[in-house]
Amino acid sequence: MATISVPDRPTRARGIQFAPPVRLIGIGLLVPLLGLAAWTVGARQGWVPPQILPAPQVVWDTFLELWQSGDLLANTLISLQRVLFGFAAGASLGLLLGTAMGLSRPFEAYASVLFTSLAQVPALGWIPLAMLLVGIGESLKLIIVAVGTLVPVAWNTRAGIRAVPSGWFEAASLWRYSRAQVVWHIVLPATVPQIFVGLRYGLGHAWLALVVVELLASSEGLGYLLVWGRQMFQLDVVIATMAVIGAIGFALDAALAAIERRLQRWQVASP
Amino acid sequence: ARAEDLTVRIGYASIGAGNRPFVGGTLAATAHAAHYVEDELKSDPGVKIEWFFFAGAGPAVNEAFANNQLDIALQGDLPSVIGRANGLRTKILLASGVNTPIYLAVPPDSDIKTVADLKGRRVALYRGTNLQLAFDKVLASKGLAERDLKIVNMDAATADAALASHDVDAAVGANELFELQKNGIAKIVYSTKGDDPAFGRNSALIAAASFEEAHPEIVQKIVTAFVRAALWSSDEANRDALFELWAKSGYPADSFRADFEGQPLKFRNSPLIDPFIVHQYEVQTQQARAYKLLRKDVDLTGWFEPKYAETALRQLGLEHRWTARDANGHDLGS
Amino acid sequence: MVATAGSLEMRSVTKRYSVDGSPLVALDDVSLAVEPGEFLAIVGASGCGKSTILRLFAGLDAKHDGAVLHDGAPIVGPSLQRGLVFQEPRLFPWLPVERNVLAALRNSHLDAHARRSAVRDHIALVGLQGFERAYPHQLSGGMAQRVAIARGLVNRPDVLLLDEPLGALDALTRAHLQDELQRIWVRERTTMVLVTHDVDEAVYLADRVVVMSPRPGRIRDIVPVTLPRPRDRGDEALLRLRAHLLRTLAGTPQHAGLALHRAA
Amino acid sequence: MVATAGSLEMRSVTKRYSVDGSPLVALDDVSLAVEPGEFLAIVGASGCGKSTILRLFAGLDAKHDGAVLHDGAPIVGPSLQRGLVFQEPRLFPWLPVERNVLAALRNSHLDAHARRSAVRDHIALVGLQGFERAYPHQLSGGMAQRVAIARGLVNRPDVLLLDEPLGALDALTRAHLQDELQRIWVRERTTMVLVTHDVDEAVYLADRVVVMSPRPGRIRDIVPVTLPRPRDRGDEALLRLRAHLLRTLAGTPQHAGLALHRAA
Amino acid sequence: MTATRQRRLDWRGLVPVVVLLAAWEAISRSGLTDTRIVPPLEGLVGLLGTEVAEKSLLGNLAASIVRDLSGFALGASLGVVGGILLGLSPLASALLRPSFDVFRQIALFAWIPLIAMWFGIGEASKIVFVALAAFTPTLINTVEGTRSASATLVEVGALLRYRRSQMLLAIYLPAALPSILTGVHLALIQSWLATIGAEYFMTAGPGIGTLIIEGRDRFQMGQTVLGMILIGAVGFLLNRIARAAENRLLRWRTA
Ligand SMILES: Nc1ncnc2c1ncn2[C@@H]1O[C@H](COP(=O)(O)OP(=O)(O)OP(=O)(O)O)[C@@H](O)[C@H]1O
Ligand SMILES: Nc1ncnc2c1ncn2[C@@H]1O[C@H](COP(=O)(O)OP(=O)(O)OP(=O)(O)O)[C@@H](O)[C@H]1O
Ligand SMILES: [Mg+2]
Ligand SMILES: [Mg+2]
Repeated sequence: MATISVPDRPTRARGIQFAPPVRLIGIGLLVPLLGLAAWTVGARQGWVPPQILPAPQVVWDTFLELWQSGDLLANTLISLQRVLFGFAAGASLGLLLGTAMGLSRPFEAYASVLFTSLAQVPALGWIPLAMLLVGIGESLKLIIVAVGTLVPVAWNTRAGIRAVPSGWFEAASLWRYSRAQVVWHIVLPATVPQIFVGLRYGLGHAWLALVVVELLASSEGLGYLLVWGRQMFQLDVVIATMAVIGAIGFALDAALAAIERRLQRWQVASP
Repeated sequence: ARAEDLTVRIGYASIGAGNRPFVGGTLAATAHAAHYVEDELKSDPGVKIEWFFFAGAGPAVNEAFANNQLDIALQGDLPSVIGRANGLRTKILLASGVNTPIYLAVPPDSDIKTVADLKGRRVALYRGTNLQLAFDKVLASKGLAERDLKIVNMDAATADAALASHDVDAAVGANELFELQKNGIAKIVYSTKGDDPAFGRNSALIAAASFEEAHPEIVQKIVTAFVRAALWSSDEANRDALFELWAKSGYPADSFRADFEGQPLKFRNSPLIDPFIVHQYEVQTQQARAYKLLRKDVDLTGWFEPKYAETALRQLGLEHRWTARDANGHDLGS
Repeated sequence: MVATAGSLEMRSVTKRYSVDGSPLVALDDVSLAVEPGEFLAIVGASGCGKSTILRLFAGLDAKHDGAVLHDGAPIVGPSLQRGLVFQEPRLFPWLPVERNVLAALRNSHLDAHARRSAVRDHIALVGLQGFERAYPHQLSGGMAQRVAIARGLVNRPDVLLLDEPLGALDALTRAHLQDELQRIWVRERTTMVLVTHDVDEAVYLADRVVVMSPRPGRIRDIVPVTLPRPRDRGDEALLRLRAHLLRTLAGTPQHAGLALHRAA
Repeated sequence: MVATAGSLEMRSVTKRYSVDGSPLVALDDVSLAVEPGEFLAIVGASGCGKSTILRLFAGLDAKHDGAVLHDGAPIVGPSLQRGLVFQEPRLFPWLPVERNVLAALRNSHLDAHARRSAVRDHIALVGLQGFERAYPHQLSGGMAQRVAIARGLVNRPDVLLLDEPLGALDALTRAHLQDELQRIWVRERTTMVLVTHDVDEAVYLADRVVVMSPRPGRIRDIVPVTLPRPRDRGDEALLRLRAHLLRTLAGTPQHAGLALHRAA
Repeated sequence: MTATRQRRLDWRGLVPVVVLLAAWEAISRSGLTDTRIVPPLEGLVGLLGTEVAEKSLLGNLAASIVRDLSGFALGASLGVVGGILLGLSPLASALLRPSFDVFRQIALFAWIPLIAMWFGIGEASKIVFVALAAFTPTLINTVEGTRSASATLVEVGALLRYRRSQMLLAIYLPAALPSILTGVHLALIQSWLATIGAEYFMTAGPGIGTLIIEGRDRFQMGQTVLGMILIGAVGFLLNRIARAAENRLLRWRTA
């Protein structure tokens, strides 16, 4: 599945660009504001039927209502808890597996065929099987989230280790580093950027997998709230929930990015 | 009439086993499986009929109406009310599937014997469908409410699997549960059959108002076709043939046989929009509001449009084939 | 031959690489002995096998024909007694300068205090005081190479192998570090093997200069430099030696033009 | 002053960069006139602003004080009449050698046939026949630089600006290309401005050698080389000029050691 | 080793696979479990035969793949065009990028209700959903690639008096190509996931997703496993094709 990795870090814009460089702070707000205005006017003028697109005011009221009733918070906490546990489990396993495959050629020779084959089945594909095996309880959610996390983390860890320049290993062997010293002082720091790429992917996948299982089989959580809104034909609930899902995804990603920046101070200033 | 090219899109808020495009249990299912509508429209070669079946049941039908992708659909009472509450412009043309019972199934070794035993247990229920309101009423009659149970929201197929894997302690559903009972995966411990008639659920044929206004003559033909299907489906002589026809849905004829056990065919295959049905929809609306499934009051005035059904009955000379009932379910006499 | 501390020897060494499946002879039957405490320079065209010789002495590559010995014993792997400064800096980008130097001492016998002062001294040696906390990406190429030299020296090995360590430096720093190398060598009597492109540098520093020719890598000539130290860069004898070496190099197939140009 | 084809001029040009927020004066009040058809060399320590001068002449950088003129007209942007060979090859990695050279002709007035033969000739000129289909990553640094030179020459501009084009080459190829440059210059009377680190190269090729000093970038001296061509690399007068230039360079603050070393 | 080139198959890789299959077979024959939950392996082969022969498995597979590729083509091409726009125009980037960055954090499947609502019950919804899945990674990587087109090469273009269109075609696009292809590759993976997802959550139609749902509903693990294997196999194949295309288009990068 996620057999390639993309460093999804912002890079500085360089080079000659077509338009003269503009530095308009806050211009990014223009589009959402215009969109919101169009949405408001459109809803008020009845350009789109409310069951297709409820007015922003309605969505906001629904959001407040869900918040005040505690439904939103309760469901959010449940989802967060699931995603964090599942992610923790999947990421640890993925790191372990990726490290083992990266460091040991024989292990990789044994494991890679099975791993690559299983990695081809998206998290979603595992749901029916997992349902048959463990039912629809909490363990299902954990397993699916963990599976979604595991693959990109393992893959990137392995690739990261493989990409460590052999020159550093040579330097280490000159200074008679032990195997443990090589792993701890060279492999680990050299692989941190790639591991983080994997972790950020993993977290994205975890969040996605969670929404999927909750859509399919749950009576709580944000995914369930979406389904409920859909069944009750209340798109305002759906949109309010999507906003929460987006905000949490944003926050989780930003948190990992912040940790990454801290761990990689040595890299930030590089051109 | 000028033969204009028109495709009439008819939806059905259910789907067969394994997503087969066949269903059972209502006169609309008969109309589909035995091509009543297509036959009725033979004289209009420009008109095509397209059927859609929705695993997502009533909620999915609402989405399709909102998208202008359906002209006519069979849909349960609660989703129709939800659709109307959210501004869908529809007309109810004909009853199809009235007094449909709901069942409660539990694993064979379960200690649940009655509805009252459900307190605190995990129960599979597809929310937003007409099962939900019917079940809520049953619960209320035993002094319970949804929050006293742990309701797990899932569609029928998922619920069957969950029951089999003991992921839920009970499942609320329709006749497909008989199949599980036969396979020894579940046993049915409760049915609304024989209980308060108000507990049953109802569904109806509804049309997009815009379609009804634009093509009254086509609507008339379609309704007439459905009435013909109702006639055949209500004939006790056809009992076995009817269940066999419905078995195209992948649910065995025996399930339908058990489902209809002890009830005359015409009791559930009546197309009449009588005071009982209208009242049932009113009750559903009030209860849905009370259970907070609706966020504002819904006005049902003008929603029912019985004139097509009446015309059809008159044309076919069937004014007295089915017995109309008053709001309380008593026969109005003929 | 009696082994003495810091002697190196190669006996009939042939080293082959395979490039895209076809074999490439990097060293062809090379024999070379380095006396303990000797300063040996190696010059030769690009690709003639200079780095390969250093790698074999360092113990980084065990697959070869012939014998490679350190104090008479076969070299089977790296040792802290043989330091190597690579052709490229190979710094760890995640460590600041001082910790990059410290990384070479991880398995040394010095205590923490001695390590710290060794690191400090060697950073000063290469003129990088004030840059202890800088990360590699904040250094110029020349500065990075100086860190690498400090890292190679800090262990104070018996044998120091230097692969064009001064190539990236500007002339001033280069002259300064040449003198420093010579000072260290005089003081510690370390055996040094220096690979360089710069004939001036070779004759200024070395006891003997090995001239190699490429494809296959062979030793073409070994030129002793018997001038006393400290040497004067302008010394007539040195200039004559330089001219001689350039002529020898020019004789190698790849460098027919070099002598003409340089000697002009 | 009457404008003649191929003249360049800088009048009181000051160029500032900002480095990490603080200003850096790359060129400080520099005035310099290049006659049409002249061969001008610029030497100076690293960072003294040599590349900056070429970039301003090329029209790559319009933000500066003072005037930069080509044939008397202000330079506002690049022109096909002024070619520049960058300090690094800057090849397009996705194009094979011949198409890299052809890329320079995209907006030329030649027809397809003339383009093909121009490309072929210039690849031969830099000695890369047989490598037409090779991708840049398959070339050594020196070969890549030769492709860049071919690309700079193929347009046959009135003015050719060369930023250390021969730095990465081995001595033989270097001498060959110096002679080729000279041949082209003699034949086409192109105005050439050559930046180099190599004083030998400067005196061998140029009509005048500009010596610059860094921080801030200024012209320290302009040394005319009046020797007739073809010149002999071993000529006594050339060697005297070389020694003079090295002394001048040595006087610049950054190069106190260079002269010592080089002149030795 | 980045596993780019298929080398001689290492037999060691087959060991765990064989062990797993053997364990499966042993469990299914031990009689300890219901054969509906752990069906014997030969049953799977038989099932494959019946599904192909009687239930148009191939038709379903084809329907899924067509759906996947249509959505992918739509999403990826929009992503590339949008990415170039955002990458080259600071104004467009300032205007649109923040909104995009917020929107892309909404987990893909959370869009299903809205998309179903807006695009209805037909194929359109599914294709829009698949396109959305393909759009995001393509756009991000295209922007990245266009932005990081080396300034030094852009200067060469300026020097050679390239017009805007020449700059775009001869410099920005090829420079961004590795990045774009990475994005397209990711998009291919994501679209396949989304295709299966669309078949799960939107109105039934032909498609391979239906097979595993049916297996679950009917409690036929064999069918579910068969479906998973097919999904995995198609994913694997798409991946291989993408990688081969990448290697071909980027020959200039590797020796
Ligand atoms: N790991 C390797 N695999 C294949 N060939 C190699 C390898 N290392 C070196 N070679 C080849 O062996 C020959 C000698 O290489 P070596 O690095 O020793 O040359 P060198 O004299 O150090 O050159 P330079 O002055 O350019 O550093 C060259 O032809 C080189 O291409
Ligand atoms: N884009 C830039 N931004 C900031 N500073 C720059 C930039 N380009 C050059 N400089 C600075 O301007 C000064 C002159 O640079 P320039 O490249 O002209 O030097 P040079 O003489 O060509 O040096 P070298 O011989 O190393 O190529 C240097 O100090 C350099 O750091
Ligand atoms: Mg070397
Ligand atoms: Mg420069």
